[in-house]
Parts: sequence; C-alpha cells; structure tokens
Amino acid sequence: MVISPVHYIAVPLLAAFVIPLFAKLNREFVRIIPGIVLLYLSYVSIVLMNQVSSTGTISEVLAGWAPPFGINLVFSAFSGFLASLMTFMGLVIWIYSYRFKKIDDEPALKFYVLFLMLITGAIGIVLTGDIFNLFVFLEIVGISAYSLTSFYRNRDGAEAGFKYLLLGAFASTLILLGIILLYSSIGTLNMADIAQKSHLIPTSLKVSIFILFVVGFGIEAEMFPLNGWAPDAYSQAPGPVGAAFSGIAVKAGMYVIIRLIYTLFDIEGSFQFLIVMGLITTIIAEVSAMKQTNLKRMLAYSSIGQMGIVMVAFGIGTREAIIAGLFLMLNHAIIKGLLFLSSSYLVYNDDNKLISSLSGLGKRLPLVSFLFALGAFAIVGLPPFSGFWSRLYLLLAAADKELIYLIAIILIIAVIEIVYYFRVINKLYFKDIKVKSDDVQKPSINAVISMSILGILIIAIGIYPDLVTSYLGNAADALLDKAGYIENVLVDINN
Amino acid sequence: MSNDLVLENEILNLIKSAFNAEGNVIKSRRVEVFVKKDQVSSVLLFAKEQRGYIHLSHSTCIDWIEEGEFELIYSILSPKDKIMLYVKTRIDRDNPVMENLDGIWHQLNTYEREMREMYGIEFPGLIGDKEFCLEDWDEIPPMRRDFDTVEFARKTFYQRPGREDAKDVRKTLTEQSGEKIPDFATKYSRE
Amino acid sequence: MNTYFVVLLILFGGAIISFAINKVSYLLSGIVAFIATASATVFFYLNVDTDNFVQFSLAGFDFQWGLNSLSLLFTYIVLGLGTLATLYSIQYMRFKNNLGYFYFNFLLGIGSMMGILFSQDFISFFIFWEIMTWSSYLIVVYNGNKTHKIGIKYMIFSGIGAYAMLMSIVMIYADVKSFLIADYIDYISQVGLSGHYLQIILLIVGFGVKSALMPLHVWAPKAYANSPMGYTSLFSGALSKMGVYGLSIVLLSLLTNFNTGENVSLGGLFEGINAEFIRIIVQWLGAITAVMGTLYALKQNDAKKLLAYSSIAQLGYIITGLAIGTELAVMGALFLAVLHAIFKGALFMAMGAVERQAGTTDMTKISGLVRKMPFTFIVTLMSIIALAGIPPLGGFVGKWLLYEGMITSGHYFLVVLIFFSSTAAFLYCYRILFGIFLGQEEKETINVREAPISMLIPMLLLAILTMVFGTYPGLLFEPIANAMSYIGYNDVVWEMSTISNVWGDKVSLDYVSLTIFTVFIVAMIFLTIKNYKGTRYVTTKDISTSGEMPTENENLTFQLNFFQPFERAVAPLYKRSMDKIYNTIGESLDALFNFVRTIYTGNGQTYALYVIVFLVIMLIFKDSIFN
Amino acid sequence: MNIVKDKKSQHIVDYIKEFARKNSLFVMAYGTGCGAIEIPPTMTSRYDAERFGIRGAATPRQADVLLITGYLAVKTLKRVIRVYEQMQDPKYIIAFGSCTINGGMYFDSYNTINALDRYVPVDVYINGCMPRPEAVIEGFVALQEKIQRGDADNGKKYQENIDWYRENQMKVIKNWNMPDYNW
Amino acid sequence: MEDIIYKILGAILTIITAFVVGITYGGLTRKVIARVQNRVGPKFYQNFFDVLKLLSKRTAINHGVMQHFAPMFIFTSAVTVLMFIPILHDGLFFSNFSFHGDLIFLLYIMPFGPLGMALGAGQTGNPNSAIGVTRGLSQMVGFEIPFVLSLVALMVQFETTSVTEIVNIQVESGVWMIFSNPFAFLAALFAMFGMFRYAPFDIVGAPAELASGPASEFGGKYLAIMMSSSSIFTFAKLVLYVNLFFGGAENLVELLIKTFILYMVPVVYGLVSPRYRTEQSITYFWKWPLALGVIGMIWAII
Repeated sequence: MVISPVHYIAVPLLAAFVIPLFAKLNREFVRIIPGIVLLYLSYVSIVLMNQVSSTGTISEVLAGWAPPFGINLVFSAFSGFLASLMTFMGLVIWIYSYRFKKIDDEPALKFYVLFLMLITGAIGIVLTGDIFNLFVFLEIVGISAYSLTSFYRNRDGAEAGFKYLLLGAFASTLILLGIILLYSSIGTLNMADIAQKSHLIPTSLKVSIFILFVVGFGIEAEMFPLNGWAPDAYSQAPGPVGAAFSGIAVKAGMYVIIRLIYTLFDIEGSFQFLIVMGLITTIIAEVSAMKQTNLKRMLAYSSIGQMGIVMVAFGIGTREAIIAGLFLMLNHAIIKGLLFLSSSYLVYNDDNKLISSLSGLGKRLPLVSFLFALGAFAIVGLPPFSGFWSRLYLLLAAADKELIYLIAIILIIAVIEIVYYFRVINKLYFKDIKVKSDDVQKPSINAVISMSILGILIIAIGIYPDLVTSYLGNAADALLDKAGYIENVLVDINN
Repeated sequence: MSNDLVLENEILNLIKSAFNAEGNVIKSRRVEVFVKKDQVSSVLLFAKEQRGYIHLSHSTCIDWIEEGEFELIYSILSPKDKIMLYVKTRIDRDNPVMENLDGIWHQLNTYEREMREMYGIEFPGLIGDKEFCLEDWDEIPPMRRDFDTVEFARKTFYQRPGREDAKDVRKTLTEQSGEKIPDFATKYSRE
Repeated sequence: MNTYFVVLLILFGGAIISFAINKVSYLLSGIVAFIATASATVFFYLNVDTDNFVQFSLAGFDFQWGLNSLSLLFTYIVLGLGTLATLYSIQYMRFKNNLGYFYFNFLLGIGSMMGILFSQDFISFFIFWEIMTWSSYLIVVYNGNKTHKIGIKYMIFSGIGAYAMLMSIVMIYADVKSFLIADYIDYISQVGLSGHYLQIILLIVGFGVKSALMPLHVWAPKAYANSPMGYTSLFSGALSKMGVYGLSIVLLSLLTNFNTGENVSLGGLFEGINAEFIRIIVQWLGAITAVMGTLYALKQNDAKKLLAYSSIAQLGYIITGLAIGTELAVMGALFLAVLHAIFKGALFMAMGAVERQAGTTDMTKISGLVRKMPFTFIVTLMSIIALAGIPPLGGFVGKWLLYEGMITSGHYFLVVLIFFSSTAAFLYCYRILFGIFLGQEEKETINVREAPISMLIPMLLLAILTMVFGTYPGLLFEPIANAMSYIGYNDVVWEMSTISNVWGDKVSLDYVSLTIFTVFIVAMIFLTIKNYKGTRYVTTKDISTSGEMPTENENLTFQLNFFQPFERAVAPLYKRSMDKIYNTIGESLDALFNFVRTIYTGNGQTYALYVIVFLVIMLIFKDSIFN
Repeated sequence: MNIVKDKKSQHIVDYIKEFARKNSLFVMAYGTGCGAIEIPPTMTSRYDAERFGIRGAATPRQADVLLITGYLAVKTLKRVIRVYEQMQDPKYIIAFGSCTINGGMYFDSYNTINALDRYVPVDVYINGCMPRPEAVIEGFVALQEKIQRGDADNGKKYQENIDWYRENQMKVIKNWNMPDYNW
Repeated sequence: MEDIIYKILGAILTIITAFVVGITYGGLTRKVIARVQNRVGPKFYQNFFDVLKLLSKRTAINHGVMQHFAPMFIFTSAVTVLMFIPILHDGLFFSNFSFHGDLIFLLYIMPFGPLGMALGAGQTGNPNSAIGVTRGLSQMVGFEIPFVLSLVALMVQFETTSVTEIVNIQVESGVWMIFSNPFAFLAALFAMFGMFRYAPFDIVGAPAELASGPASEFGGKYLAIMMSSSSIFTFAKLVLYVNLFFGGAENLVELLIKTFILYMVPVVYGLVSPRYRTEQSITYFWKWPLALGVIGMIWAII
C-alpha cells in the first residue's frame, strides 16, 4: 500500500465509525482499535516526514478533482510537522487513557470515538488545502471537543461544554461568513489559489475577511478576548482531554491563523497585530494563572499564555522566529501534555482540584509528582530542559529584530510563571502530608509509561536540541516559501 | 471632744455607722477603728476611694499571745484632711490567715511578705518569694512572742568571752529592782 | 576524552549515582558524593591546562569550553570547598532524610559551577547558571515547610537576575552574532560601549542577584540560613562567587579596560549613562551593601542568619573593590573572594557542627560551648579573625589591598563607608563567638559533645589556610596575578609576604607574624609559668555577682538585644528596609493581578459579548490596525 | 604592733613584694550596716585614703582588702564568705565597728552573728560605733604595718583551717548551698 | 647579625620605655585628678606598686583557656603597635619595624588586643563583662569614623600611608599636621577621647555601674599584665598621634613633653564631664567630630 497523507484522515475517521461495530464483538476492541490506528498513523508520519525531507512537499488530490477545484491535502514540512506532532500526542494520550479509570467501561466507547474524531479533525485542518474543507474539519473538532468537555455529564461539565459550544458557534458563523465573502469575491476556496489571487480582493474587504477569520479561528487558538471557554473546558474535561486540547485542538486553530497570515492574505500590519494580541493574551493569562487556586484552571491559563507566546513568535515572522514558534508549539504540546496528564492524578479525588490539597503529595505519589515538577521546570524555561531552548530561540529572534520591550515582557512573564509553578512544587514536596495514602490514586502502568515518554523527551530535547531543530528548520522554510506552496499545489498536481 | 476634732469625728462616725465598727479618736489627727477581719478591705477601699485616704503609711502586726490573736494594723493617711486612720483588725493566732490586700495598695505586698515571714500569717495569693529577709529559717517565726530570741541567739551564735552578762534586759531589771515585769499585754489591751 | 567533559561527567554522574544509591545506605550516598568531588578535583588538577579550548556546536550555536586564568582561580574555590563540604556533609547530614535528593542537588551544584567556569560562551554559561540556580533552590527548600517562602523568594530573585542576564545575552547575540565571551569583548573593544550599556547593566543585575548586591539581596539571608550548613558553606563561599566571577568580567573586561571615558548616552531612559557612571553606581551599591549587611548582621540572634548577612556585607566589599578597578583594589577583591570562601566556608561548617551537636544555632538558647566543642571554637575563632581582617590572618591582606586600592585611587568617602562597615563587623564577629561559645555554660547544652572527626577535618583545614595566607599571601597572589592578566592587568607585581601600594608603602607580613607570634608566645610562656602553681580553675557560675550565688536554673547569660545601644544610635538606618519595599511592590502587584483576573468572569454570555465586542472593534478600527 | 621583725632576715624579693602589697591596697567595701557611710569621707578629699595607695576595687577578683562595715546577718554572712573566697591570695579583711567584734548592740538578735572572726579570718578590727574616718585610716595603716611584717597571711590560714571555719559557718548557715571551690 | 642584635635590643628598650612612661603617665593622671579634686592623691609612681602587687598575687582565677589568653592578646597587640611605630624620628633604637607597617595595618592591629580581651571577658561568663564589651565595641565603631576620616585626610595630604614617611615629610617641610590641617587634627582629637575612655566616655569600665566591665573577672597577674599592656598601648597611641600631627620627636624629652600635653587633654576633659550613655557616646562622635573629619578631608583633597 502506498502511504499517502489521505491515510491521516481516512483511517481514523473510518476507525471512529467502526469502533461501535467492533464493540459488539468484544469491549476490548474499543480500547485497542484507536491504539492500532494511532500507531499506524505514527508509522505514516515517520515515512512521510522522511519523504518530505528528501523530496519536498507532498500534495495529494482527493476524489480526482485537481485544485483549485478539487479538495487536496498538503503535507509540507510545516503541516507535516504539526500533523506528526498531533499524531504523537494522540498516541501518548491513548497510552495514558487506556484503562483510565474515570472513563472506563460504558463511556469508553464514546470517549474513543470522540477522541479519534478530534484527532481526525485537527489533522484534517492542518493538512487540508481547501478552506471550506478546513471549516468542515473545524466543525468536527468542535463537535467532538464540546462533547468531550462535558464528558462527565455533571453540572459543571455541562456548563463548560455549553460555553465552548456557544463560542464555537460564533466561530463557525464568522468563519462561514468569511468563506462566503471570500468565495463571492474571488470565486475560489483552494488555499493556494486564494493565496495566488488574494491581491485581487479590495483591501478593505480583504481585511474584513481576514478579521472574520482571525476572530473565528482565534476562538480555537485561545486568542485573548475570545478564550473564555478555555479555563472551564480544561478544568472540567477528563485529564487526557485537557492534554489533547492543548496538544492537538489548539494547535490546529493556531495553524490556521498562521496560514492565514503567512500564506493566504498579505495584509500589512497583521504581523504586528499578532504580536500585540499574543502579548495581551499571554500577559492576562499568566496573571490570571497566578491567582488561581484550581490546579487545572491554572494549567489552562498557563496554556493560554503559552499560546500567546507562540502567537508572538509567529508575529515576529523571521525564520528564526518561526523555528522558535514551532519549537514552542512542540514544547507546549509535550510539556503541557505532561502537566495535564500528571495533574489529573494529583487531583484525582478532589472535585475542586485545589492546589492547596496537594500538600505533601510528593511523598504519596513520587513518580507523578516528579514528572509534574519536571514539566514545571521545563515550562518555565529552566535549562537543561526543552522549554529553555524554545524560549531562547524566541528571544534571539526578537533580539534580532531589536524588539527589546518584547524580550523584557516575555522574561517578566517567565518570572510570573516561576512564581506560580514553584508554588505548586513547594506544595507538592515541601509541605506536611495532608492526604491519606488511601485517598490517592496510584497511576496505572500505561499512564506511567506515557508520562515517562514525555518526560524523557523533555530531558532529551533539553540536553540535545538538535534532535528536533532540523525538522523545525525545514518546517519554517516550508512555511515561508509561499510561492513554493502555491506551486506545489497548483502546478505540480496539474502536471 | 473639742471642736478641733470635727474631721476626726466625722470620719470615725462615718465608718462606725457604715460598718458597724468600734473606734475612737486617739488624739488630734489620729483616729483608730476596730473592724472585723472580713470588713477590712471594705473599710480601706471606702476610705481610699470616698474619703481621700490615698496613702498607705504602714502596716504591721501585734502578737496578742495572751488573747490568742494577732492584731493587724493598716495606717492610712489622708493628705487632704491630714488625718492618720488606723484600721485595726484581729485574726486568730492559731489559724493566722488574712485576706491579701495588695490589690488596693501595691506597697502592701512588702508589708504582707514581712508579716508572713516574721509572724507566719498567711496571705493567700500573695506574690513574692517565701524568703524575705531571713534565709533558711526553720524555727517558729521570729517575731512571735513565744519565740525566745535570747535563747536562740545564745544557742546559735558564738558569744565572744567578755559578754557573759549579756542577758534579757527585762530580767536584769527585775533582778536589780525587784519589780515585776510590767504586763504590757494587759496594759495596752483594748479590754 | 576532554578534561572538561570528564570533570562534568564525574560530577553529574556522581550526582545520579548518589541519588540512586541512597536506597542502599544513607552513608553511602554521601561517600559517593565525596568520592565523586574528590576524584573530579584530583583529575582536574592533574589535567588542568588553561589554553585548551573545546569547540562544539549544538542547536545551531557555537559553544566553546575552556579555562581561562580567571576561572582557574575560581575553580580552586569551587572544587576545594566542594570537596571539603561533601566530606563534611557525610556526617553532618547523617541523620536526615532524603539524602539522595540532597547529594544529587549538591553535586549538580558543584558540577554546574564548574560548568560556569568552563563556559567561554554566554549560552552554556547561562545554562549552567540556571542549573546551579534551581539545584540550589531545591536545597534551600530541603528542610521543608517554612522554607517554601524563602525558596520562592530565592527563585523569584534568581529568575529576575537570570532573565536579565538572558535578555542581555540575546541582545549581545543580536549584535555580535556569536555567543563567545571573547568575541563580545573584542566587539566592545572595537566599537566602544555606546549603545551597549543596557546589556552591561542587565549583566550586572544578573550577576548582582547571585552576589547579593544591595537592592537584590533580600533573598540571601534566609536562603543561606535555611539550607543545610554543609551546603551553605558552598552556597555562600562558592556559589555567590559565581556572581563575583561574572562581575569581574563585566566590570573589568568590559567597563574598565575599554572605558572610552567619553560621555556616550544611551538615550531615553538611560540618558547620561556612561561607563564611569555605572562603575560609580556599582561601587556605591557595593559599599552600601557592605554597610547594611553589617548593620543587619549585628541585629540577628541566629548565628546562621548573622553569618548570612555577614556574607552579604563581605560580598559588598568584593564588589566595591572590583568596581573601583585599580590594580590593588582588584587584587584585594579577588583575594577577599578566595578568603571569603575559605573563612565563610569554615564558619558555616562550624555553625553546622554546633547545630548538629547542640540542636540549634539560636544564640539566645545556647552559650558556653567552648569547653564542649574546643576544635569548633578554634575554627570559628580563626575564621572570625580572618573575617574581621585582623592581622596576622588572611583577611587582613585582602582588606589592606582593598583600602590601599581605594585610597590611592581617590575613593575617600568609600573608604570611610567600607571602614565603618568593617569596624561594625567587629560587633557581630564578637557576637557570634560570645553567643555560642563563650558566656555561661547552660543547662541545656550540658551533654553536647565535639563534632565527629570527619566534620572537623575540613573545618580545620580551612582555618589553617586562613593562617597560611595571612603570612604568605604570595601563594595566592600567583594565581590571582594570572587571573588578573585575563581581565586586563598585565604584569601584576607581587611578593611572597610583602604587600605594597603604589605610593611605595608596604606591610611585611612575615615581620608582622613574627612579631605577633613572638610576643604572644613570650607572654604566654611568662604568664603560664607565673600562673602554673596558683591558678584556680572555676566554672562560669563562679563569678562575682555581688556575692549572690547563681543557681543552676538562673540564666545569667547576656544574649538578647546584644547591641541595643548601638542599634539605637543607628536606628534611622534601620527604618527603611528593602524587604518592606519589596513587600509593598508585591502587595500592589497582587491587587493588580486580582483585578486583571476578573476579566475571566466565568459567564458564557460575557465571553460571547467579548467576542462580539472584539469583532466590532476590529472591524471599526481595521484601517488603523491594518493600514 | 611592737613586734618588729628583723627586716634583714627577709629575702629581698619578699621585701619588695610586701612593700608593693602594702602600698597598694584595693578595697572591696562590703557595705553592710551603718558603717558604709563612713567610707565616702575616708576616700574623698577630706581624708583622702588614696594617699596610702588605697583605692576601691569593683569586684572581689581585683581586691586585696575586704572591708566589712558593720553587723552581719546570717544572710549577708553567706555573701561575705562567698566574696572572700572569690578573692585572690593574699587577701585581708578589715572588720569595722563593734558589731563585727562581739555583736555590739545586736548581740541578742535572732539573725545577727556576733564574732566575725569565727567565720572568716579578720586581720584588723576597727573599734567604735561607728569609727570615724581617722580610725579607719589608722586601721589601714595597721594593716599595712602588718603586711610589711609579713604576718598578714590570713588567706593561707583560712585555707589551712578551712574545716574549722566551715564548721562554724555551717552551724549558722543551715542550708549550705555554696558552690565548692577547688582550693 | 649586628643589625638583628640592635633590633632586638631596640625592641626591648622600646618596650621598657613604653612601659615605664605609660605607667608613670597613669600615676600622674591619678595625681592630677586628685589635685583637681582638692586631694593630695597617690604618689606619681603609685601604679608601679599596683602592677607589682598584682603580679605578686599568689592565686589566679581562671574560667577557661580564653581568659588565660586574653591578657596575652592585649599585650601582643600593644607591643605590636609599638613595634610598628617610629618612636623617635631618626632614632637608632626606637624605629623598630616601622618601615614594615603602615597606618592601615596599625588601624587593624589596634582592635586585636581589645577583641582578645573581649574574648577573655566573654569566657568568664560574667554578664557585666559582656555588657562592657558590647559597649566598648559600639563605642569603637563610633570614634573610628572621625579617626579614619582624619587619617584618610592625612594619607591624602601626604600621599603615603607610612607613618615614618608622614613624620619625615612634616619634619622636612617644618609644618606640622596640626597646622596644615587643623580640622583633621581636631577630628582625631575627638576620636582620642573615645580611645582613652576617660569620662564622659568611660562607658566600658563604667565604675559603679558595671563593676569594672570586661575586667570584672580578671585579677592578680592577669590584671597586672592587662594594666601594663594598656599603659604601653596608651603610650603607643600617644606616640602615633605625636607622629601624625606633631611632627614626631627628635629625642625622648621632646617626645615626653608632646605626649604628656596631648595626654592631659582627654584627662582634663574627663574631669569635668559626667558619663554618657552608650548611644549618646556613639552619636557624639557622629556629630561635630564627623563634620570636622569631613571638612578636614575636603581640605586635604583641595
């Protein structure tokens, strides 16, 4: 079988619908099938990434219609990198959630179906070359995400899900409106084609369309005034889902905004806009995170803050900055993934998920606490962990453009991060034990494995960042190469 | 009673009527009242708060061994009236317990500690070291009249030769003059 | 394999092994740590080679590791003190928990300090700097519970310092396109300082935090006092010296030698700043640090805290000396830096011994330990004499050089400030000796015994070193002179036991030591022979107290408000403390943050409103945003 | 006082020592009783005892002469003994007033010792109730002569006869909680 | 070889001279005080008797090894200071090691003795001693400020830190420091009041308040050595002052006259003064003396 990017979408989507059938045969299939799918996708990722690095962007046409009329998938070094990252995170989260006690048995079917759909949608967003198709995938992500948010079917979960739904609906509407306006003005939905023709749109209209898109996708990407859903959703969804949100769903939204700015539209001031929005997002989120008493909410705000910094990185717009941004996304995925996964064991039995209830848990749950601490060290950017390098890259990129105030703000935020993460670490390790040993939930072996994978990755990248920098460089080149993208999609396929 | 003693009589009569106490004006500017043991604090407080007897001049004790009683005297002074008021009370000698009054005048603490040490009168709640002037005293309290000071001194302290005549003065007096030892107890008793 | 990698490998590997081996035996963990540091030390000094540079590339940056003569000087401090401190810790930490954790961070700290000294480029410098920071943080909070606030404070200030440094580093990279320190120095020497002041100020802030420079010192007292003492000796002795190491590069390599003297303005906020101005600021900050550190030290009742403040003060001298930058002052500062590591290391170790044997170092609770712990007392005494700068022990040499450096270069008022601080230091020096070792022997400490031999050996070694360097400072001048050649002072003249200033005045330390020891010994022999027969040895309860007999339960010790009259005299200086200022800042920030977080109301409708408002604003102002 | 030792029989070093001792008397005034009031005129400008090398000492450690100025209660006797034992050899006691000799007017008191030399060795008694400063200075001069003769060595005597002194002392002081000095 | 013998002989001679002069000054001071109080007073050689007597004390109380060492510390300090000061200008015997030390060294060796003494005092466990020590140390911080200011002024003015050099310059130019920079001299003079601890700065010994302060538990030989050491110390300080401000001395007579006049200043000042409290005494030095010191320094710099 020839491996092509189509597998990314076809296989998990198929699996999602097949799982209920297999569930009739044996309940265990519900848990195993997603694993097999994700393993397969990882294999696909490895193969394709190798291919991309040797031959360049892979463009695949669906259903035989050539772009700009047909739907196509673009597996460039950039989108491929994100797709692989999502696949990897999916795999890790699957390992973790296998036999995860809180989603076991009856709801497991539901969980895995939704989870696979989430991955499908997110990868679809990243890979697709058609903007309406992207909208469809966004809806898939949205629907599965709303459901996953209110997975526990309790009051708070429902409320969080509803908030998400409300804002998601706004997003859908605005994006659809944008697509309609776009289509009516230049008559194409293929992104490469739009990129080629965007100069034909009147500037005012172009800006309006851009704004509609940015607001719409900004909701997914946790941009500042649009991210009200995030804290609730993160704190109410099951632990693995939080990791999935921060590692998969949000990245997809961010991807679209990057695509819009870098490839689709050529609007003056959009980079500065991204920087400013990123800074506002990150400042407000980090400040809010500092005042949280709920661990999950704290992580959620921290996640928003990280995405803000990613926005800043992409807003700077140089190659170094893109590398930094991608590195930040990678780090955010694995580190925040680790934090979410480990924290759900830390506050396993506490419905309020209070930080104060963590007192002395370091003695009761040594490994989980250690991994959480590792994640915290990494995310505040202490060497020799991976978070340091991404932040360094970002700062260097900013310094290159002489954005001194930016450096200062980012570093001040880093100090704030130190304050609230180290507060948690102090609670974990250096306080008297309050929790009885019966009250804590020991992590299962697969959870330990999945978290350890992330932990080892953090240390490995931290000590030897060259593991990933070459991929990041390729991805950045691919993103910056707008002409190449258009050429790849429109010309190569046509030939 | 002459007219000069108006103030004296006034305070005397006030206390007499208010506390059902006895008493008399000794002389000009000296008034004594005899009150019951449990009335002492009321009388002192009354005199201090109402009549301006704000100064505690002295407080001491007399051992009425024949009557089996200790007499406690609180001398208080009114700077305004310039009258010294002696508030006297009697307590049982076998069970010498007196109310601790150093809440009224803090300086009473010193006198009470002295009385505790010298007469063995107990003041419940009295703060301060048990040893006031004496150290390691294990005899009966030295100021009690049944304590034979001369005998004790002779027994305890080395007497340098040449002072063999050192005797109780009263005994010397009696030996020389043949008089009887004056019975001070009877002479100065109230009855 | 390269020397640098091997040393780091031994240390980091030792860290992991001692972490793992803790499960087997608590003693083994410490022994492994000691063996690791000792073998690293031996290996390093067998293979030391200052001209050997290693280059490699990681993450797209060029790295260079090597050893310059300045960092070689500081390796003596780190490895020497590190070895002794690990040896000391074996017994000191014996009855504590989590020893694997402790030694892991301990060795990580030593390793990262060595890494800092090996780093010839800013980025590995920073990486090791941060490793050092968090490993020391983990030890600061080792004692648990109450230490967490101290730890957070430490981490915040370290964060501020480190990130200031990072900011400077990335700005340097943007200018120089290289992380190599040597490249930056070359660059500055070519283009001059104009436009680069912010970088230098930020670097000074970064190093200033670690070396507890005045407004950034508030983390230090408690952090020093609450770490296990075996580590504090390293913390105060070596770790803070990393800041001094950095500052000496910044202040001397960057500011002094290439000081153009012209009044180049940075513009804007930094109008009117030039190199001389920065140096003057640092001088005065150093001097004020010295004074305030001393004044706060003599107020303390806890010996550990006292020493912590004293460390701050001492670092103040060192920084002032570096900032003045004349040959003598720098020589004095570096000499003091090494000496401070020695005597403060010894002092903290001695306090650790007291804490371990007597249970506390609170001077109001213990006293009169001199008979119980004579060796610890001797160590403390000698270190204190060195600390106070009294001849013939080593501290004097450093102070002398410092003063002469200042006087001969015209910093007269600084001299007076520093002198005030150093005279006031006698107060706390005496306090610590009296508070713990002298005075009444108390009932609580009746069963105290001398510390184990493996704790005494490192202390005694350090104490002897202060004596050796007091008479033969030339032993130390040699590496210092080499080190100074790295930061731009060529041909530093030194003699084995004579120190002299540029006016030609000198002190011959051998004559001094000879006189002092001769007279002392003659007096001792005379008095001992005279007193041989008639001496009555009495207890400390047998004192003339107007004939009154102090009983066992009576406490005659004079400990509380020890220097109250002095404190009253200098009361205006105590009124404002940096702690209070920082607290105010913290509180106002807290209020602000509380306000900001109310943006997230938790209400779906509000969020929806935000979306709409945002959309509308964007659409209205789209022309001004996207022109 | 009539017995004058042959000075030639003394060793020259001893002679110098005793001459120095004689001319330098540091006085620890133990101001009990009424006699303490006689010390200030003795020391100040009218009588000026400093002419004779007499000066006050603040603590028993530095003192040569213990000046006991009046009656001693049992309680104060205890302190006197302690002070005396804290002084360094050679040390002298000048007892002051009748009370120290035979109890004086307090001979039959329940708490006042009568003869001081039973408890500590006294070098010079100064009679009187109270003795005037002239008498005090005469006493000092007597002590100086005694020192010069070389027979003012009561510290040693006290040490040798400590059992006898202790017995007497303990007869009066019932609760003997004095610290033991290793003589 | 001859040099060494001369040196040793000179050193011993210096010590003896300093001892004799210092002790005599002590006696004279007592005499002066007595005369002012309308007394006859002791003989001027009274202090020799005191020292001799204390030395001939048979027993000594010892609370521990530091008490044993304390008198040696102070003796060592005094002698070392003496050794590193040129007693006589151009003297064969009396210059000792003065070429091998300088003012800063002297400043630091001076507290050596008092600190050693303080250790001994601490060892005794007497609270009075400890209080006296803290007072002494506090006061030292007080008077060192004007003292150092004036010394710095001196060093700046003469561009040397060596005492010998300072004397030489003064002798050569013929202008004594007291004339060329009177402010610095006044500051140093005020500091001297604190240094010699006569009233109103006698807070350390504080008769009738602290027993005798740090020396409370010292008697006999210890006290003797302390007394003689402090006499030597006093003399050394006086010589230092004379060297710094009065152009040194050519011969012993000149030295004695200068030192004695200088010495009488604090003594007489003390006669008419009551005692300060510690903080008053500290802040005293931080008012006029400090201002004078600063003026002196500015004078010197200009």
